[in-house]
This record gives sequence, structure tokens and C-alpha cells, in this order.
Amino acid sequence: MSEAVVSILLVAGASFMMLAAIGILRLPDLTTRMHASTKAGAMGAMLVMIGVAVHFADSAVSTRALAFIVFVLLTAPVAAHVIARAGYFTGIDLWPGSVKDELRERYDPDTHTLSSGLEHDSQHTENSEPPS
Amino acid sequence: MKSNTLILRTAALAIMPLQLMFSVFLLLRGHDEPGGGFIGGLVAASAFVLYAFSFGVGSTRKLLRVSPKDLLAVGLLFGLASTIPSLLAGEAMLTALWWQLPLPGEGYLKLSTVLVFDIGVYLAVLGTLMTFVIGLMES
Amino acid sequence: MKLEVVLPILIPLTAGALSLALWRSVRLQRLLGVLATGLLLAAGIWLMRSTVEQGFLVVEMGSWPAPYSIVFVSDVLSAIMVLLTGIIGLAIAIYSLASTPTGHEKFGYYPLMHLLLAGVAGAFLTGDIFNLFVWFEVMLLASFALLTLGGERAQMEGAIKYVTLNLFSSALFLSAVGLLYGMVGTLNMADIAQKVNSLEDPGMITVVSLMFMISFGIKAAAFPLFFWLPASYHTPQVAVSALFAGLLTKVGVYALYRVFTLMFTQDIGYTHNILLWAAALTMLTGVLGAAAQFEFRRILSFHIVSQIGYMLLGLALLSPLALVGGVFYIMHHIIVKTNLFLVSGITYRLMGSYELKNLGGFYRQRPYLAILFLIPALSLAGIPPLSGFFAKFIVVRASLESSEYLIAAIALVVGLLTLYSMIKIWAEVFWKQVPDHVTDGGGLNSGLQTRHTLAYYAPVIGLATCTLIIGLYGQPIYSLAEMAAHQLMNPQLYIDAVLGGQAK
Amino acid sequence: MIGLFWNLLLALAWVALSGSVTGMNLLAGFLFGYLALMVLQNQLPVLKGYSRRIPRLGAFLVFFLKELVKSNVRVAYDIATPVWYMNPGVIAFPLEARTDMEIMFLSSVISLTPGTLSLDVSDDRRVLFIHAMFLQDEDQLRNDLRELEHRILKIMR
Amino acid sequence: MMLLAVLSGFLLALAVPVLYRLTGRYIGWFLALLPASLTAYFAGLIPAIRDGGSLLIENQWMPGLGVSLDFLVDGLSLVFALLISSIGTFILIYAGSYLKGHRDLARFYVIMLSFMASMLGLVLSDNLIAFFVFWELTSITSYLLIGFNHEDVEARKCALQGLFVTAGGGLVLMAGLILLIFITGSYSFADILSSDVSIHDHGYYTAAAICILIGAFTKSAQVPFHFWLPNAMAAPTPVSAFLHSATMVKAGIYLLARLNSSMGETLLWSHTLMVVGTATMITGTYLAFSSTGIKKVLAYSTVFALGTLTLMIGVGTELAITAFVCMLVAHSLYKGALFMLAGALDHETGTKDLTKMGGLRRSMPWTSAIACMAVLSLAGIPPLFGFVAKELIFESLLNAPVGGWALTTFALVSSMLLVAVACLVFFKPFFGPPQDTPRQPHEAPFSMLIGPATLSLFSLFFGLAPFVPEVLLLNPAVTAIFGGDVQTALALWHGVNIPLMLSVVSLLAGSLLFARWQALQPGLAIINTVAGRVGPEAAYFRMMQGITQIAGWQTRLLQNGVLGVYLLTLVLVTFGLTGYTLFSRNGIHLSLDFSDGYFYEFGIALLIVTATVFASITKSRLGSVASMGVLGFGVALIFIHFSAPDLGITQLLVETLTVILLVLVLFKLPPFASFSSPLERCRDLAVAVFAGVVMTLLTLAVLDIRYFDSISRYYIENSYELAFGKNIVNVILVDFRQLDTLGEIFVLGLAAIGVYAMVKLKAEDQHKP
Amino acid sequence: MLSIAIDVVYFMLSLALLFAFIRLTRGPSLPDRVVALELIASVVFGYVGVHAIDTGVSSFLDVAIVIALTAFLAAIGFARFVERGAKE
Amino acid sequence: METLMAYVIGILFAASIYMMLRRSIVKLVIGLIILSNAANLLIFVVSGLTRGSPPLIPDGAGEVTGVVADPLPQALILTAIVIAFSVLAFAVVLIRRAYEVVGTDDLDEMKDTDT
Ligand code: NA
Ligand code: NA
Repeated sequence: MSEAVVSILLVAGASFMMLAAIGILRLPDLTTRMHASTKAGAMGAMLVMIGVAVHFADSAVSTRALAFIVFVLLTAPVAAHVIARAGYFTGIDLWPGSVKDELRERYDPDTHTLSSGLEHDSQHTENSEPPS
Repeated sequence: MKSNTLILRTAALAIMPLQLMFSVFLLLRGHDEPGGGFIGGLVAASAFVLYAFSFGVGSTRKLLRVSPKDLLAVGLLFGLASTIPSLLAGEAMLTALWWQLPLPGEGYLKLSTVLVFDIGVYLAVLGTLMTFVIGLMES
Repeated sequence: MKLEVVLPILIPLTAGALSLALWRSVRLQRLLGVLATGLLLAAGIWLMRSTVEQGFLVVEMGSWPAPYSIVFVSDVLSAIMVLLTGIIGLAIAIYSLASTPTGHEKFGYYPLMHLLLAGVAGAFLTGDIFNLFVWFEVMLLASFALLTLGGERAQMEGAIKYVTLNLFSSALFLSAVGLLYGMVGTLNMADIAQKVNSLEDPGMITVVSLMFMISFGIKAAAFPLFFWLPASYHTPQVAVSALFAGLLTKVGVYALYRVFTLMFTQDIGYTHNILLWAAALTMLTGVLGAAAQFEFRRILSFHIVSQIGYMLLGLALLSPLALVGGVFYIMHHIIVKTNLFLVSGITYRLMGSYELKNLGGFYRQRPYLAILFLIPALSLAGIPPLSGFFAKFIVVRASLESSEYLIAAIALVVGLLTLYSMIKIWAEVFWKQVPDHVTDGGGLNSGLQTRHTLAYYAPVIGLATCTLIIGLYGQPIYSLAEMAAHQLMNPQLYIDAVLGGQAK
Repeated sequence: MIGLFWNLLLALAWVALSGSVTGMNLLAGFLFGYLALMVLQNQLPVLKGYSRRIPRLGAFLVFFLKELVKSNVRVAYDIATPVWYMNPGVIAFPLEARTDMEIMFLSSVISLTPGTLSLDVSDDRRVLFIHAMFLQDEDQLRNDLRELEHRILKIMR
Repeated sequence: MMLLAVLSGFLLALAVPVLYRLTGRYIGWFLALLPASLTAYFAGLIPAIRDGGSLLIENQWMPGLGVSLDFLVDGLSLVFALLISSIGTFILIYAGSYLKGHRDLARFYVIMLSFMASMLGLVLSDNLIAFFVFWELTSITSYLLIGFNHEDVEARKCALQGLFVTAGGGLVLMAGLILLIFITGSYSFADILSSDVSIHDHGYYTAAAICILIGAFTKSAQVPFHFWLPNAMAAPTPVSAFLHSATMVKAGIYLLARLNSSMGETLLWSHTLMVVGTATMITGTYLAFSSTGIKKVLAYSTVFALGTLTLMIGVGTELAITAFVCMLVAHSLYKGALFMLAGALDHETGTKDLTKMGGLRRSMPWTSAIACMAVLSLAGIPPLFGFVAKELIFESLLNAPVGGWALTTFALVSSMLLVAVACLVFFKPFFGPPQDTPRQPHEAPFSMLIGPATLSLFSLFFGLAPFVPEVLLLNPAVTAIFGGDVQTALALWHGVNIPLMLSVVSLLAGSLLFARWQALQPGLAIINTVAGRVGPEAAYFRMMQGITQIAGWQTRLLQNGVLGVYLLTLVLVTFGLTGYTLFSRNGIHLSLDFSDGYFYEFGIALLIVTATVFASITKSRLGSVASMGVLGFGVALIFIHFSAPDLGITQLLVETLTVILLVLVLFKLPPFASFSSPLERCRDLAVAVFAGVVMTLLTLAVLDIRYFDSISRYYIENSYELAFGKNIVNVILVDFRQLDTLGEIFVLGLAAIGVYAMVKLKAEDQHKP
Repeated sequence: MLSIAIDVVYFMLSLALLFAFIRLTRGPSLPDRVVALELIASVVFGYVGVHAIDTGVSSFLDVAIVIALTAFLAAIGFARFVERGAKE
Repeated sequence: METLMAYVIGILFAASIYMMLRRSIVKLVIGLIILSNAANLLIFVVSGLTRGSPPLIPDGAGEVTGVVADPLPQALILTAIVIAFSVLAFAVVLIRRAYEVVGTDDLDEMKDTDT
């Protein structure tokens, strides 16, 4: 039983990684590739780790598997964010098939400021700080 | 463009303590499982490297409080200090000495020159890497 | 516990770590520099006495039995080398008080110096082939750092070559250790020797031994592996040059002596013949290189290469007398070569150049310095009754005894060309007038600050005295070399000393 | 967050004191620590509301895993099939999250969810720029994101 | 006592700086007390050796090496010792006056005394090695003396030339002496002289003899090494006087005489000596005759004398040896005197050129009188001792075992020339019309004349009463050289015989030549110019130039500054040698059996290989760095896969940090550029592939071999029991082999210091001491 | 069954490594390479996990944990590089 | 598997030497990094490869039973990795300083000290 679960988890994890790899190979621009790789990669690793935890069925191993998952969940998005951001701002072009870009217009490459576009938006009171 | 972001900074604050904790963990149990002073030191160093990448060198220096070179010096002195008990005991240099301190309850705390040495390695590695990174980032 | 065997590394290691801890206080570091090297010298003397009395001193680190532990072994050769390390260390530490730029002192000069000495002493004492690698690296990194300290263009260019070629050597060393371990499964040199000597067909051992030979040959700056040395030795500040000149290449020579007398003696006709021709060509190319130079330290650097040839010759011939000659040569050379660099530092200090064409007038203005130059210079050239003469004499005699006439002839010709170089320096720096384009006689007329005078001259005088003593009162030194050679010729003594404890 | 930290610390202390480093023991330590903090939370303002968060965290995890699988499948499908159905683009997403921790947490979760990737936060920290892979139905996406944000804020606040 | 006598010169030399301050201008007189008392001391030894006996005084030095400071006093060494110390006495006195007020006078005396002591040690040493020590010391001290006027570039060149020739010969001599030691098994001249071992039959004899002869010839300025001697005139006159009369150049002669009885009596030995001696003799006189500088003339006449002495030893008969000893003494006496006189002339007139002097007999009467005696001896005119020597030479040549008439003819010719030279030296300065000299000439001071006067008087006395020195000294000396008991019979007058006739002929012909001297000069100058182009001195200069050229060429070839070339050499040597050894010692065994691997292991291997290749060929440096990261991952996977988790972790961590460091550094560096040509790349690729192939073969070969089990079993068994750790790798690192790790952290620390200093220490802080 | 699964997983992971590596070599931009490197790290995690199961040695998990904690730093380092506008 | 690795090692050595022979200092450093990896792998491979039994003593056991990977080369390689890392860190900074001071990354232009 547990063997089956483990097998499924492992194969599922590996499939995610395959997917990520295919994605990174196939997709047309940096950002779309990152959609494939960072998530699917992390996902695959997590699934494998769950498989490991199930396989050993040992609290020490499970703790470590859990710790691993936590660490991956913490670090993967940060890395993705940093790379994506760096890639975007250094002018790596988006895929021509992209439909919109609400960031480009709000970024001033000379002053390196990124405005929210909400500075004069009186409608948007819901989230604004109370005046102090 | 400006290099650090809110997201990175905040994440760093969350990740770094984990890394540090884990590094100590690796240090302490290295005698029995993969790990040890060197690996622990490297993980600790990567914690500070993350901090340095997120908050800059100045903040990292402040966080470290002591200069990396001092960490290094202390590490090396620890490493050497681990040799002294054996010399004092008239044994060959680097002979490991173990002391078992009874803990409340049933456990024992195993103290040894080996542990002192491992701590020395940990600090030396940390000091070295921080010297590299801070030096390079400052220049 | 034979404390004297481990003190030669413990003292400089501790001094190095303490100097690092005392980073901000240059004064304390200076004090520690002299103190610790003085202690190192004392430890060296202690070690020498004990070793001479007892033959071999063996310490099994961590009290684990050999061959499982790392052992430190002091035989007479090791003790000699350690003692020389102490002498050179102290000389350099004192000299550094005057010669080292403040900037260097503030950026780790003293820790680096101590750790370099530690690496050198460790390499001399260890009886474990991998541990030897570690000490090599300690020494090497210290030398890298010292070489680049100051960051001038020439230093950087020299350092790139030095670092690259030495790293290549290290990688080769490491690979050879791995291959050797793969075959004999041990790292203890005595154990390796014992096992290798029991093999019937050690063909692959010979192959690996060549890797060791090349790796150590690079460290020793033998032909045709010496390029890094003339490319770099003249670039750092002079105390560093002197330290390197005295000790570093000799570690390579020592390693060759160690492994090719202890471990790799199964195919002497092949390995030692290669060494022999390497020795001859090293002597020749080195001395010819020097003949083409007109810069004080470059000349001296090429002569290091040349003299390494003589030392290798002693090993290559592998007769008792040849080993005596080789060991004697090493002792003589370390002191003399360091001293010459120190003298070049004084002339530099006074006239601000190492180029012969910019120097002059020293015989007129500084006759005592002239004498202090002549002693090591003539000794280097093998003029009797200075140390170098006996060294050369023994080596030449050993070559003739082994019927290597061509080698003997080369050794003699090289001796003549060495004299030529030394005379070139003498004529240009000392005899020649202050060149016209050097205004105001450089600093010759103003001289050194008194505080510096002592620190500059004391080591030079001390080393010159050593040279004179080796020459004029050479019997004790000769006996030491003889004892060392005896031990080297009988590797079983070493093996028994290290592994004998196992049986007890 | 500080509560969680304290809780972990207590768990570790438990492990250290009991002298056996096993996962079960750590879990036990965490549980005891959690109970202790539950008792303490009314006295210490820092810990306020800590006890409620753990259950919410559990709920969130379930939600998140569901989203994860869902969107993963979607992305996977697009990757694996020869034709691309994607309509990628960058959208500006006004934030309700305020503190650094909240913003970081939200952006991380968004990044972890396939199909969306946090690019940056505006300098005034009011807008998160998100690269999305499927912008066919932008409003739906915004709504999903908003729900995600709310759930996160529930845990954090 | 003997030890002190020999070394006293060195000791006194050490004290000169102090003494000079104490005694001031009387320093010469004061210092001369030493050689004077040495003369007395050596004279006191005469009785001990009168009957062909000898004294052996033993002192230990380096017994292990066979080096001792034993001294052998016999007729030969005592003659030399007496000449050295006695002439030395006058030279020291003379120098005090000649160099009066010279700022380097103290230094001069330091070297001079050392030189004298070295010379004494040389002639008195019994130990071959000690002999050689003193031999080399004379070379080096004479170098310092010749270059005394060191600010003159010519003086430096001449000094170097002398040193190079004599030290070079010295090294050959060293080989010869070592061979001699091998032959005889002894380090002692006394042993060798008295031993029964047949030196001549030994296999080393020829080599030893050749080496020793070369050594002696260079030192004693025999053709073709004679050129350095005249150039040594760059030294101040007292030096020349000493060098030429009693010391330095006589050292080689001494050695030949010393070894004659044991090494001589072979064709090689005697014929070489005769040929070289004759050539030197003729060359010397010819060159003396064709020179104009007074010191040059005298110097070449020394060459003549040295050639004659060599010839005499070569002839080797009793008579010839007797002639040798007489010539030796006579020459020392007159040549010492003449040089000192020449110095006096130079000192008083300010010129050395004979053609610029004239009529000085009026202003310098004493000088001219003394010169007259010395010159008579030089020319071999009775009743001076030179005549006795010359007669003996002719006689011994006439009776020579081989080639007597030929040798006699040569001797006659050179004798004629020498007479002409003697006339030149005497008549040119002192007679004829007075000439304008740079200085107004007047009589030389007493201290400059006492030396030549005494020496000349001795010449006269010995000539008139040759039996006195004969009985005391010369006979024992001949005995010592000849190696058997010899009864000499010296006399001024042997009756009218062939030698006398020859003397007369040479005198007449010589006078004739002198008369034609002026007219002959232009012709001689042309000959000399031509000879100068092809002669040995030219060869010397070509050799020196050649050394520099070869050195330069070699250095440009080897040490050319290009790291790539250095590496290429290194790699070729390394893998060529290793590969060849592998091939010859083990053979090549190529294995392609991969059946024990799993497919994913191939995958990892492939990853490593492709990452490496890509890192090497990509044009993007960051692609390269990232690829290095992949390589690191691949290696880590290998570690993990083959049971090394600690290694895996460390590898990954280190890889990550390396990438970070590279990245931190790289953005300061320019992008990859391709500097080398395609051809160079092909060459490098070929070399690299070769190296890789060798490493693969080596690895494959070692894989098949495991001679002994690893010692690791011990660690595996005892890690937990004795070292209380379950991670065996870590236990090895921190306990079994803790020292490695201790070294390792210091390596880290060193790297940190190095990097820190490199990054922070800026070049401008350098030059503050 | 498990062993078959493990072999399959090894195969898939090898393939994934290969694909990721191809992207790394192709670039075209540095961030592309970095993303590929990140993915390779992830695959290594997976590999380590599977290996732990395959060999039954759970200590291999520690490898994965340590890398998970540190490997992303390389990406951050590269990002800094990119941000400073350095050329490839 | 050792056989295969022998070829991998050969390729690593070849690549590292090729890179070290380039004139660009950055390539030189990359060559050095590959070289150290090659040497480490060499030690690892020639002392024998063992699958799936790391030199760890299981909990509760006093020693390892059965086949276990040789721990000694692992310890050696660990030391070697650290040392190589130190050296390479130094080398990396060195080339940067060299570039700053000399103003070129072409090694052929860095021959002033020799000639
Ligand atoms: Na093997
Ligand atoms: Na220990």
C-alpha cells in the first residue's frame, strides 16, 4: 500500500519536474518559462519529499521532509521574484504574444522609481492609510 | 536600478533565522550525521550573505557586530585551543578528551575537545566567507 | 609527549591566529613577530638536540596509532629544516620591523608570515602524504597573500603566474595522492614505503612517483618547471622575497628528498636519472637566466633556480656523499640566499631601486655593507672557505665518485657563472660610482634612521655569521648532514621508527 | 509571526530538555508550546490572536494546495500541448496587505501559484505587479487573487 | 705556531681599520712588522729542512670531509714562504708611501694582508682541499686588488677578467684535485708525494693531470691564458709588484713543482709543460718587446719568466729543476724590485709610458742605480743572480731529454728579446734627453726605495755567492721538487761553455734589437692588432659576449612572460613524462566495459561532461559560470550517488558560494574575449586532449590495481567505540585526522586575509615604510 | 513496484536535467540561464529524495535540506549581477 | 562505473587544461575550478565507488556491518574541496585586482615582470 503511495508520489513529483523542464525548454520568454520552472520544480521536489516521508514512516525523516518543504516554500518564490524582476527591469522583452503590460508605463528608468499609479486615485480609499 | 526590494528584504528576515538555526543544528550533530563545523559554517555564512544581498554591507556589519576577521581569529584560536587540553594532559597533540556532564533527567551532555574544535571550524568558515563577501561587496 | 616535535607548528599557528586577533595593533603584532619567531628558533634548537640524541622523534597525532593517525616525524633532515625555518623566520621578523611598509603591516603581513612559517614547518615534520599536501597549501596560500600584499601591477602579474602554476602543481599532487591511495590504501609515508617496497612489480608506483616528482619539481622550481619563480620572486616587498627565497622552494626540494629516498626507490635507474638531468638543466638554465638579468632581485631569483639544481643533484645521485652534499647545500643555500635578498633590500632602501644601472657607490659609502654582501655572495658562488664552497665541493665530488663527469663539469661551469653574476652585482652596486642620473646619491648620503639600522643590519650580520660558521667551523654541520644522509640512505630506520610503535 | 517563532523556540527547548531529537518529540514540543502560548496570549500584546491563526493556517494550506494543483494542471496542459493557449501579461494588483510581512507572504504565495508571478511592488507599496500567464479572464484572476489575499491576511492579522 | 703564522695575515687584516687610526701615515711600516717577523720565523725553519727533510704540522678543520689545516714545510714551500713574506715586507712599506693619503689605504691593507696570508696558506698547505681554499682566496683577494681603482670601469673589467680566468681554472683544478684524491685515497700532499701508489697507471690519471694543468696554467698566465696578467696592471703598483714577483702567478708554478715528482714523468705532463712553457716564454718576451707602457713591458716579461719556469719543470731533469729554483728566486727578486721602481717612476713623473720618459738618471739617481742592478739581473748579466739562472737554463735545455736544440733555440730568441726589453726598461727612462712629464720628477722617498734596493742587493749577493742560498734553501727545494736527493752545484762562473756563448749572443743581438726598437714599433703594432683580433683575449671577450647572448636567448625562449607558454611546457612535461612512464612501465589498457553502470549514472556523467564542455566553449562568461554550477551539481550527484552525503553537501555549498564569488567579481571584468588564433586553439586543444587521455589511462590502470586493503577498516571499526561518533567521515575530520582540518581552517583564514588585503589595501599606501 | 517507479523517476529526472541544461546553454539571457540552474537544483532535490528511498539511507535528506536553504542564493547573486547592468 | 568515470575525469582534465591555456584571465580561473573538480573526482573514483552505503553508523548500532563506502577518501576530498575553495576564492579576487591594476584581461599582456 505505502509502496504504491510512494510510487505515485515519486512519479508525480518527477512528472512535475519533467513538466518544468519541458516548459523551460519550450516556452517563449523568460517570464513564462519561470511560470513553468519555479513552481513545478518546487512542487515536484515537495512531492518527492512527501514520498520520502511516507516511505520511511519515521518521525525524524518526516520532520526533515517537512523542514525541506518549508524551506523550499520560503526560498523558491523569493528567488523567482528576484530573477524575474531583474530580468524584467533589465529590458528582457516579453513574448510578443503578451496581451498587456501595466508595469512598463509606471517605471521610470532614469529615476528608478516605480509608481503605483494610485497616487491621485481618490476612488481607492479602501486601502489608503488614514491621514496622520 | 535599485537592487533590493521589499519582498527580498522581508523574505530574508524570515529565512535567515532558519538558516542560522539550522547551521547550529548541523554543527552540533555533525559527529553523528552529515554536517559538522564546516558545513554548518557555510550555511551560517549563506545566511549572512543573504542578509548582505538584501540589506547591504553596512547593515550586515552591524548585524555581525564583530568584524569578520575577528570571527576568523576566534575560530582559529578555538581550533588551536582544542589542542591545548591534550598537551596539558601530557598526551599527544590533538588527542581528543571527552567530558560527560550529567544533565537533569537521564541525558548527558557530551563535551569534548572535538566539539570545541568543530566550533572553531564553524567560526573560521563563517569569518572567512564573510570576509570574502563583505570585502568584495564593499570594493 | 614530545612537545618539541609539535611546537614548530603550534608556535607559528598560535602566533598567526593571535596576530590576526590583534589586527588593529601593529605594535603588538611586531612584538609578537619577533617573539614567536624567536620561540620557533628555540623550538628548532630543542628539536635538533632531541633528534640528534634519539635519532627519530615520532608523534602520533590524537594518540591514534600509526598508520591510522597523522604522524609527525622528526629525523635529522627534518630537524635541520625546522631549525633553518626558525633562523630565517627570526631574521625576517626582525628585518620586517624596518622594511615592511605600514600598509602591509596593517593588512595582515604578520599573520601571513607566521602562517607561512607554520606551513613550512608542518611540511618538514609531517610523516603523512596527505597532511603534507595540507601544509603545502597553508604555505602556498600564505605565499599567495604575501606575494600580492601591496597590489602593485608587477605583483599582480607575477602572482597570476605563481598562483596558476602552483595550483597546477597542487592538483597534480592531490591526484597523485589519490592514485597512490587507490593502490596501496594508506597515507602514512612510512606505511607506504613499507608496502611499496614489498611489491614485486611496482610499475604503476613508478608512474605515480613521477607525478610526485613533477609536482614537487614545480614547487622546487626545477627545470623545466621553474617559470613561476623568476616571474614573481622579485615583485613583493623585499622581506617577503627573502622569506620566499630562503624557504619556499626548499620545501619542494625537501619533499623530493623525502619521497624519493623513503617511498620511491624501486626504480632508481629511471626516476633518479630523470632527476639527474633535471638537476643539470636546472643548474644551467638558472644560471644562464641570471646572466641575462640586470636587476638585483631577478639575478638572485634565477640563482635560486640554479642552486636548486645542485640540491637535486645530491638527491639524484643517491649516494651517501651526494646526500650529504645535498643537505649541506640546502643548509648553506637557505641562509645565504635569504641574506642576499636582505642586502638587496638595504640597497633598495638607500637608493630606491633594484636596477643595477641605478645603483652604485656602496663600497665607497657603506664598506661594511659591502663586506656583508660579499660574504653571502661569494659563498653562493662557492668561494672558499665559505659555506657554499664545501657544499659545491661535496656535490661535485659525489658526482665524480658516481662517474657523472658531465654533471660535475656542469656543476663547475655553473659555479663559475654564479661567480660571474655575483661579481656583476658587486661591480655594479658596490664598486661602480653612484650613477650620474641618480641625484644626490639617492639616499646613500642620508642613510637609515637609527631605529631601522639595527633591524636592517642585525639579521644580515646574523646570517652572514652563520655562513662564516658553516664554512669556518663546518665540522658539526657536516656531521649533521652526514647523519641526515645516513638516515635517508636507510629508509628502514624511518619505517621502523614510525611503525615500530604499532608492534609494541 | 513572532508567535510562531516563540512556538518553535519552545518546541526546540522541549526537544533539548527531553534530550531526544525526533520528529515526534518536536511535534509534541510544538503542541505544548502552542498551548502555553494560547494561555499567555492575552497577557502579551505581541502574541495577540496567536491561537486562532494555527487553525486558519491549516485551512489556508488546504485552499492553497487546491489552487496549486488546479493551476499547475492548467500550466502543465499548456506546456505539454503543442499549441499555446496562454495570454500572458503584467497586471497591477492594488494591495490590501500593508506590512512588509504581509506583502512578502502574499507575493510569495502568488509566485508559488502557477500562472502568476510577482514581479515587484510599487515604491509606495500599494500595488503589486504580477505577471500572469492566462489573462483571458482578467477579472476572474483579480477576484481569485483578492480571495487569496484575504485568506492570507486572516492568518497574518 | 704555524697556523698562527699563516692566519696572522687575516687577523691583522681585521685589525687594520683600528690600526690605521692609531698609526696614521706609518701604517705601512707598522704592518710590515708582520711579514718581517714571518720572514724571520720561516728563516728559523731552514735548519729543519736543510737535509731534504720536511715538517708536517697538523691542525683539524673538517675531518669528516677530509679537510684539515695541516701544513707541510719542505724546501719548496719554504722558498715560497720566504719569498712571500720577505717581499711582502717591502711591499707593505712601499705601499704606505706609494698610496700615501689615499682614502682607501686602510682597505688596501686589509686586502693586501689577506692576500699575503692566502698565498702563504697556499704554499704551506699540506691538505689538498685547504690548498684549494687558499688558491681560491688568492683569486678573490687579487680580484679585489686589481679592481682597487674600482670607480674606473677599465679596472673593473680587468679585475673581472683576471678573476674569471683564474677562478674558472680553479674550478677545473678542483675537479683535478678531487680526482687526485680518488687516485691516491689521500688528502695530503705529503702522503701523495711519499705514497707508493702508482698514480700514472690509474684510470683517472689523464683527467686529473689535464685538470690540474689547466688550473695551474690559468693561474700562472700560461699561453693561451696569459692575457689576463698584463690587464691586472690596473692594480696599483705595489699590488703588481707583489702579484708578479712572489705571489699569485707563482701559485700555479708552485702547484706544478709540488706535484711534479708524483704526477710528472709522463709524456702528457712533460710534453705539455714544455710546449706550453715555450710558447708562453716566446709570447711573453715578444709582447714585452712590443709594448710601450713600462708596467706592460714588465708584465709581459713576467709571462716570459712563467713560461720559462714551466718549461723547466717540463724538462724535469735535475739540472732543469735547479734552473727552475734559481729562476724562481732570481725572477722574484728582480721583478719585485723593477715593479716597485716602475711605481716610483710613475709616482714621481706621473706617467707610465716609457716613450714619455727620459733622462731621469739625473733627477732620480738612486732609483736609476737600483734599477740598473735589477735590470742586469733581468737581462741575465753577471754578476747578478739572473745570470746564474740563465746559464742554468741554457745548460739544462741543451741537455734536455727531448728536443734540446729546438728548445734552446727558442730560449735564445726569447733571451735576445729579453735583453732588448731590459735595455728598454733601463735606458728609455733614465737616459736620453729629459722629457716633459706630467709631474716634475724628483727622487723617490726612502720607503719606496728600500724594497727595490734590498731585493737588488740580494740579487747581487746571490749572484756573487750562489752557494749561500744554495746550501740553505735551494738545494732542499730542488730535492723537494725532484722527489729525490739531488746535489746541485751553483756557481757564477762555469768557464767558457756553450751557455755562456749563448748568453753573449743573446746580449749582442738583444742590444741590436733595442737599437732598432723605435723603428720596429709600427710593424709590431700591426702584428699585435691582427693578433688581438684572433688571439685568446679576443676569444675571451667573444666567450663573455656569447654567454650573455646565450643567456639572453635562453631567457627569451624559456622565461618569456607568457603564462600560456609556461603552462604548455608544464602540461607537456607532466603528461608526456607520466604518459611515457605509464606506457613503458604498465602498458596501455583501454577498457570500454561500462556494463556495471546504471542509465541514470550515465546521465549524470553526461551532464558533467556537457556542462564542462559547454563551460569551456561558450562565449558567454556567465553562461560559463552557470555551467560551472551545473558541473558542481553533477559532481555533487556523483558524490551523493556513491555514498558520500557529506561530500555532496559540501560540494553543493561550495559550488553555490563559488558562483556567488565569481558573480561578485565578474561584473567588474570585461566580457569574454577570444584572444588566440584558431591555430593556437587547435594546438591547445591537442595538448589538452593529450593530457586528458593520459589521465584517463592512468585512472583506468589504477582502477585495476589494489595492492593492499585500505586502512579505513580501522576507522570504520573504531569510530563509534573509540571516538564516539557515528558519522565516520566527520570523525576522521575532527579526530582521527584532525590535523588536516586544523591546517584546512588556517588555509581558509589565509585566503580571507589575502582577499581582504587585496581588496582593501590600495597601492598608494605602499611606499610609506 | 517501487523499484520500477524509482527507475522511471530516475529516467524522468535525467531527462529533466538534460532539458534544463539545454536551456542553460541556450540562454539567451542570463536570467534564463539562472532559471535553468534553479530548476537543476530542484531536480537535484528530487534526485536526492529518490536516492534516499532507493538506498534506504535517510541521511541523504540532509543534503536536500541544506541545498534548499542555500542554493537560491546563487540566483540572488546572479540577479544582482544583472541589475548592475553588466554585460555577458 | 569507475571505468566510465575514468573517461569523465579525462575529459575534465582536458577541459581544464584547455581553459587554463586561454589568454583570458577569467577562462583561466574557470580552468582552475574544473581542475580542482577533476582532481577530487579522481580521488573519489580510484579509491572505489560504492552505491548506497554511506559511512554512517546507524542509530543503535556500534559499527557498520557489511559493505560501506571508504570514509577516508571522502574526508580527504572534503579537505581538498575546502582548500580548493579557499585558493579559488583568492584566485578569483586576484584576477579582478589584476584586471583593475593592469587594465587588461589578456594574459599575454601581463609579461612585464618577466621580460
Ligand atoms: Na584501485
Ligand atoms: Na583528535
